[in-house]
Amino acid sequence: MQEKGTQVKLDEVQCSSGTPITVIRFAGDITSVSQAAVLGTYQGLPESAKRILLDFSRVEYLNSSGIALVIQMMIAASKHGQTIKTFGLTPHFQKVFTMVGITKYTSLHPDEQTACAAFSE
Amino acid sequence: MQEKGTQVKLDEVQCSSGTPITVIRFAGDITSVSQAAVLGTYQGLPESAKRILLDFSRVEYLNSSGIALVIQMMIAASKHGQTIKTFGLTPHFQKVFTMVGITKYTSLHPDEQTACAAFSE
Amino acid sequence: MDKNPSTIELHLPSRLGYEKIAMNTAASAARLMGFTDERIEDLKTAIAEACINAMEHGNKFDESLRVGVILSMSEDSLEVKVLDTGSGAQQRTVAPDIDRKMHEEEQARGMGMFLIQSLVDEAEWVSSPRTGSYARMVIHLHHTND
Amino acid sequence: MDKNPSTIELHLPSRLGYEKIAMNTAASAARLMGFTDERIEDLKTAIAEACINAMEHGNKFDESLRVGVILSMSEDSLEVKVLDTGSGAQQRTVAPDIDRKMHEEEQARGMGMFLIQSLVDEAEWVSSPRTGSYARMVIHLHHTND
Ligand SMILES: Nc1ncnc2c1ncn2[C@@H]1O[C@H](COP(=O)(O)OP(=O)(O)O)[C@@H](O)[C@H]1O
Ligand SMILES: Nc1ncnc2c1ncn2[C@@H]1O[C@H](COP(=O)(O)OP(=O)(O)O)[C@@H](O)[C@H]1O
Repeated sequence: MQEKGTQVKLDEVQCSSGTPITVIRFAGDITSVSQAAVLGTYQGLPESAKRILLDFSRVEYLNSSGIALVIQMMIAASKHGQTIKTFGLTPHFQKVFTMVGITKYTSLHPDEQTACAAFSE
Repeated sequence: MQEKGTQVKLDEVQCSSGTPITVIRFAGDITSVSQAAVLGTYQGLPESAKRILLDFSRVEYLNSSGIALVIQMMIAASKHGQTIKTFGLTPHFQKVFTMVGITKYTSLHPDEQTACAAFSE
Repeated sequence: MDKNPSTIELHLPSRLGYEKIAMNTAASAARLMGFTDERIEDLKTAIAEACINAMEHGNKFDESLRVGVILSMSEDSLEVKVLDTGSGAQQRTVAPDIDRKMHEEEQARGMGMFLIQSLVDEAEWVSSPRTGSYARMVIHLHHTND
Repeated sequence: MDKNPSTIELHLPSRLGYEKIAMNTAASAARLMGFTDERIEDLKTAIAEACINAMEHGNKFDESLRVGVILSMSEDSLEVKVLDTGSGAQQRTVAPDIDRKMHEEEQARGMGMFLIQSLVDEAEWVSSPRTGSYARMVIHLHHTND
């Protein structure tokens, strides 16, 4: 009853570049109970998914345990030669991600289009 | 520090009918400390203002003491042969106004246009 | 203090405006439980009215006296008790008579208890001058009528 | 209980998710005081982290143990103490090292105290096993830098 949980939706989009991009769309809360939603979803992606976009635009609550799961996903992705970009974080959580230093390993974009376009740079 | 207070703005609009309508636009809180904002504003209107529109669309918090002030304004207006219509109440406060019975003496409208048009019916 | 794991306690000074804190605390408990926005609005108004009554009639606006708000969450209902240090509400809830109000035969104010009663599924007022009086309100997650 | 008229007390069970109630209670106190939305977001995250630490490290997730949240509002600052029944945080706040995290030389988690420290104007951890330990956070209404 008390944990709202994380909703996840997978999408594939094609940007100007033409290379398919896997979008993981999160909604709800990302907390310590989001292991399956964050890491499980990542592990379910095919090896061929090299470009991953994290959509935080419908996330209502994010805490340091949730951010730790995002870091764990980034560790795994870096081992598999995958690139992760993110969009949809509120200004507050953009600040928090920057404080923690995550921006050294992923880029934060205001919206899906900008994030998508950044893959072809 | 703790009371946000009521902001009031006066407007005059002309609807299809052509007769000028005085609009009292409230913003912020309407509570027991809103005496001047509600009754004071009403008392400052010229006698010629026969059609009064209350705009609640930017009200954030309204309680029973605030509603009592609106009733007092309606009592005064009825003595002066003025008509009051309202718009911009949330569905919750439309329900509350209806429960209290205010809808017998004023009509609640979804937006300014509908409220305005209702004067010429 | 109640040791039930699903009980939340809030204590506020008797100062007008602070009822908003109780409204928002209760709203987030109700949201955690899965209540709809509509029910949460109902609860917020009921709690605001109960807190204002506790501050005004119960604690006579003595800011050093506290208003207690006890939220008890069960599987399918949320109970809220609003406590003050006074002797409690004596009169029964009366529905406002808008005609009498418009003709100035009754005060414009005096709608708080009626709104509480109308907006929640259960409401009662308990007077116990020894331990403090309270208004008790309950909303059910799966209520049949509305 | 503190009798200061501008003190608000909240007591929650040590259950994950309930920190949201503390976040919203504190947010409405901060809003009453006139803090900006940005500062309120900072405070909410800091309080969430402090509550989660109190539940996990202080109260070992024993749901019958409570987390206390004491909000003290003064003219120009809001102080929040988050209390638990444990012996307090012993270690100093360390900034996360993202390179070490990415190379799995340090845990992915372990950012709570750092975030608290970074997001509020003053932060300290007081260990007093007798009366309960607490994290103390302060935000100022008119802070000069940031
Ligand atoms: N907590 C309380 N303690 C003592 N008396 C109360 C309390 N709540 C309500 N009452 C009594 O009930 C009456 C009706 O309350 P209410 O319907 O809220 O209207 P109002 O507060 O505007 O008078 C009050 O005037 C008061 O006499
Ligand atoms: N309220 C507390 N009581 C006891 N120990 C604490 C408390 N808060 C923090 N700590 C200690 O400080 C450490 C760092 O906390 P934090 O930075 O929030 O990261 P994490 O909780 O993820 O370990 C914790 O692992 C714990 O040992």
